[in-house]
Amino acid sequence: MSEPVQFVSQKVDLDYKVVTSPVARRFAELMRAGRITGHKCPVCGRVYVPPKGFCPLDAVITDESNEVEVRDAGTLTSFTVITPIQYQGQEEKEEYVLANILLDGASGTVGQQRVEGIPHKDVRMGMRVKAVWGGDADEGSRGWGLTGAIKHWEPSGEPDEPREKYQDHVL
Amino acid sequence: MSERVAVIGCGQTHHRKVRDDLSMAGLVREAAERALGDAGMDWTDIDAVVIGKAPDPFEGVMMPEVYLADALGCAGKPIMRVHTAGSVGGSTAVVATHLVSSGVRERVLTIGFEKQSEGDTTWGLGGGRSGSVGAGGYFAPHMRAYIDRSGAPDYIGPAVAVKDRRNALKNPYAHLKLENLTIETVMESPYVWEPVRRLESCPTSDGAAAMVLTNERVAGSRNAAWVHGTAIRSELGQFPGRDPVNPQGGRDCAADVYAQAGITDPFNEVDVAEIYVPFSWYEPMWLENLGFAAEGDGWKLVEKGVTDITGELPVNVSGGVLSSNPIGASGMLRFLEVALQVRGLAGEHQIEGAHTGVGHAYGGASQFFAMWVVRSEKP
Amino acid sequence: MATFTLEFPYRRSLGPVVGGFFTGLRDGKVLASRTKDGRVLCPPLEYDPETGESVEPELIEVAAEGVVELATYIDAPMQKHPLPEPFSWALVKLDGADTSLLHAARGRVAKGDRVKIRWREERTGNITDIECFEAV
Amino acid sequence: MRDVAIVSFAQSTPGLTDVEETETQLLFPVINEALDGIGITRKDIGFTCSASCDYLAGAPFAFVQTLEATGAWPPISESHVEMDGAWALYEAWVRLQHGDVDVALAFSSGICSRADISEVLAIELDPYYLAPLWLDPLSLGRLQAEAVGQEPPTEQPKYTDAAAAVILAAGDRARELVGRPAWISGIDHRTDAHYPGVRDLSKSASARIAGEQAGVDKAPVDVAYVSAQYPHEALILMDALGLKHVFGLATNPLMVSGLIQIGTAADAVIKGDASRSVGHATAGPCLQQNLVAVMES
Repeated sequence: MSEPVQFVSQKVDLDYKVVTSPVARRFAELMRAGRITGHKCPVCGRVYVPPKGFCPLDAVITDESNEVEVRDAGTLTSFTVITPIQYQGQEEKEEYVLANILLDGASGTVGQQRVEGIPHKDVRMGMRVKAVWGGDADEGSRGWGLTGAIKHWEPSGEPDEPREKYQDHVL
Repeated sequence: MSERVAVIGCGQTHHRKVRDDLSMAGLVREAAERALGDAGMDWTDIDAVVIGKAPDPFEGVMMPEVYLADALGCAGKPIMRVHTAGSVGGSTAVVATHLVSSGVRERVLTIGFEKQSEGDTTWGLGGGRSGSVGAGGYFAPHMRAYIDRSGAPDYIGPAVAVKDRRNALKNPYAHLKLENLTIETVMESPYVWEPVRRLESCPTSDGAAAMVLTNERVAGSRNAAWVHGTAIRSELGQFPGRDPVNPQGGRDCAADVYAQAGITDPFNEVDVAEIYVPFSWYEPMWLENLGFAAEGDGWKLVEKGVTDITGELPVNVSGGVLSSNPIGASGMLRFLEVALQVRGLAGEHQIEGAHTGVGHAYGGASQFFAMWVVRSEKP
Repeated sequence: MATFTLEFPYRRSLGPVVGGFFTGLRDGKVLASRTKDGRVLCPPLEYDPETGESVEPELIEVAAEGVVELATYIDAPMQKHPLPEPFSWALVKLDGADTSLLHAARGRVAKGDRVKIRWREERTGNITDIECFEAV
Repeated sequence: MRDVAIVSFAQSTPGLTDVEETETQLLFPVINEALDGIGITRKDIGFTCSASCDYLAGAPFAFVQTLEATGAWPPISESHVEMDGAWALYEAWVRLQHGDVDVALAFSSGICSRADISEVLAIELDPYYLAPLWLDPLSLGRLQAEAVGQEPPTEQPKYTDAAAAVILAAGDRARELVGRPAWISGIDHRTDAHYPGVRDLSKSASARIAGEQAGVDKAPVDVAYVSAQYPHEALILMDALGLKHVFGLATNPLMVSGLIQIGTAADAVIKGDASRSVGHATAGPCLQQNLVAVMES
């Protein structure tokens, strides 16, 4: 007799259609055209980037008529340097910076953005960054982030913003 | 509340990286049978089960309460499944409390579990895609903002990591047993999600927690922890200007549960607190959020040793989430540990004379909160 | 239409009862658990499904053949089903057991038929060590 | 026990499939309609309970997204079940019995059209003995039909996309909100053992107990909506609940079906088409888990 069986392996593989909502699809199309857009809530005036198709604070549905364009530059409000954890399917191997960025013209940040072109130890809150375009435009956006049209962000060289500018925009 | 609610049974597994000796049913049953044993009951005494766990892809079983129904003695009985992300263990206990307080059920078994070793949690959190940064990667910018805002010295996070691991050495159920940890060794451990170091992060654990809740009639003269208040809050995960460092939902949740328990000065009226701290910096952050310290002052309590096991406000004397993290159970363990404390049954990590305990859990983007206050006497 | 495959190889620890059963299957025998009141459960559960009470610690052996309690014929199997050609799902009460084991059965079987386990040649300790049931 | 009633119900267009919107977008107008119908706003809700399933979405935390449909700011008292929305309704009912709030919202969403449901449902089965066999819902449905001596179904149910919302209110608050509240005179849920080989598939013991506890048989029932996706399931449920006629599911939007059946039954009372109605939800293979609600005028 050999050893008792202690474990089994079970492969769970399920296929899902990737469906992009009309709001996200239009956002991605405009991104491919080099334009970052959001929806401005008709009640509170907050600009959501990417657009959600509604303002969750006022419970108001928004659409193309509420569309506004924002700049492809902004202020880094907080960040982390990630040491990627390896798992099946993880393609990230090297350390990288992920930041939350308050775009000029948006009311809130876009989260988990890659920042490059600067040593990791020099990345700081309040730093001004600009988009580096030309990534693979990814239609499979899961509803957050900026799709792949922007490769990453890099320092713009403008002076840092003071704490008052970013501290209310941690995310 | 129409019915007073008593915790008369507490049980937990020995939490480990891999409970390779148990099936999923075996894991939940180990905790449940210990809770039943503590309550002096057996499976047939239970009226209803409320079970909670985090996302199903962690174990690859969809709605596992379906498969676990009879493993939890539920044939012919009700079982419900709660899922509120990291706060789920707390939210699950709150649902169980309401089942008893409402008079709908008399003897409720509540369970939280996770068998993280079956799958990969970072993979699961990323929906199976590349690029998942796990919970630590998501929360790291919030911790950085706290450090920036409060001006806390860099050794505060490591000090929490050392304290909780030292406490875990007194808890036979705790997963991590790190002897001789010092602030220096923590600070020398590598960053995973800078500013968070590996030794400032929770482990991934297999484990389960279970409690038996009942009403005053059934509790009789048993050694019970009496529930003096429960509260839950949810807030939108992301909107312009939302503050994840000191979230409104956490403040509201605390205010609500303190009001129910008649607590006006939490720092002085609470004897022991179990707070959901998966990454070290969340101890000072939540001390402020839950009203134990003024905004910006949480780290000073850590620095002065106030939250040590011998301090004025012992926090996570069980070792906390930093020492054992079966996610779906982690929140319930916070609730359970304070129940043990006010029952005087915490063993080597017992706080002498603990009378009022606060249990806390949070989840999602620091947007789901669950709390309870338990005391050694009835409300 | 873009698709995404959510895929992961889960590694499941089994514990003494499920593990004992799978060890038996690997070794070509069928084990069952016994409730405190003597019911024989196959496949073995760790608990009495009626009450939740733990089963007796020792597993006992039952036969690798038994009677079909319930079956249904599948004329167009899914790709992931155990057999590629039309087959039956059958609940089989193995001789010596009081409950039924659900698995695929070769061809068309019906309630009352006697069937036996067809063992997979390469067995690893898994429910799929039973390739299927087939008529005795 | 407090008197608690369903005072409003709304659902997305029945039979939707291949929706392009997110679950949140699907929910948004449905919750609006449920609120608008009785002239209240999100701020009037004292407790919210949602229901959804990560394995339908293929990503974790479906409920984190759908929370946005509630406008949870300032923060709200909210919970979530990874079950059919009927259990969210049950949790809301318990909270109203607990007594600290008077109005509660239960909602649910599910998009089935992005997944192969025959495979998704296979992984809710026992992970050691059943899931590796990829037992699909049609196979299980056929087995149960054989158990009751009925013709086995040849096609799986049409799994669709839906969102639904129900508003509950207690006592006088319910009377203020609607002319004919659908008072929940009884609600209960029960489960059977999981593995099909340990129970009698020709019956639903758990539905029978839930029906008895909910008091289905205490008075005549005008109309009953059950979560039967096959004719034989309707027969088993009629037997378990002691009903002579039931309406089953035309299509099955998972996670939402049960809430829709209960909401529809409640609506019959609210609109004056019935004075006593029954709604039913189920979960698990072969009607393993069942919830029964009785509504009265």
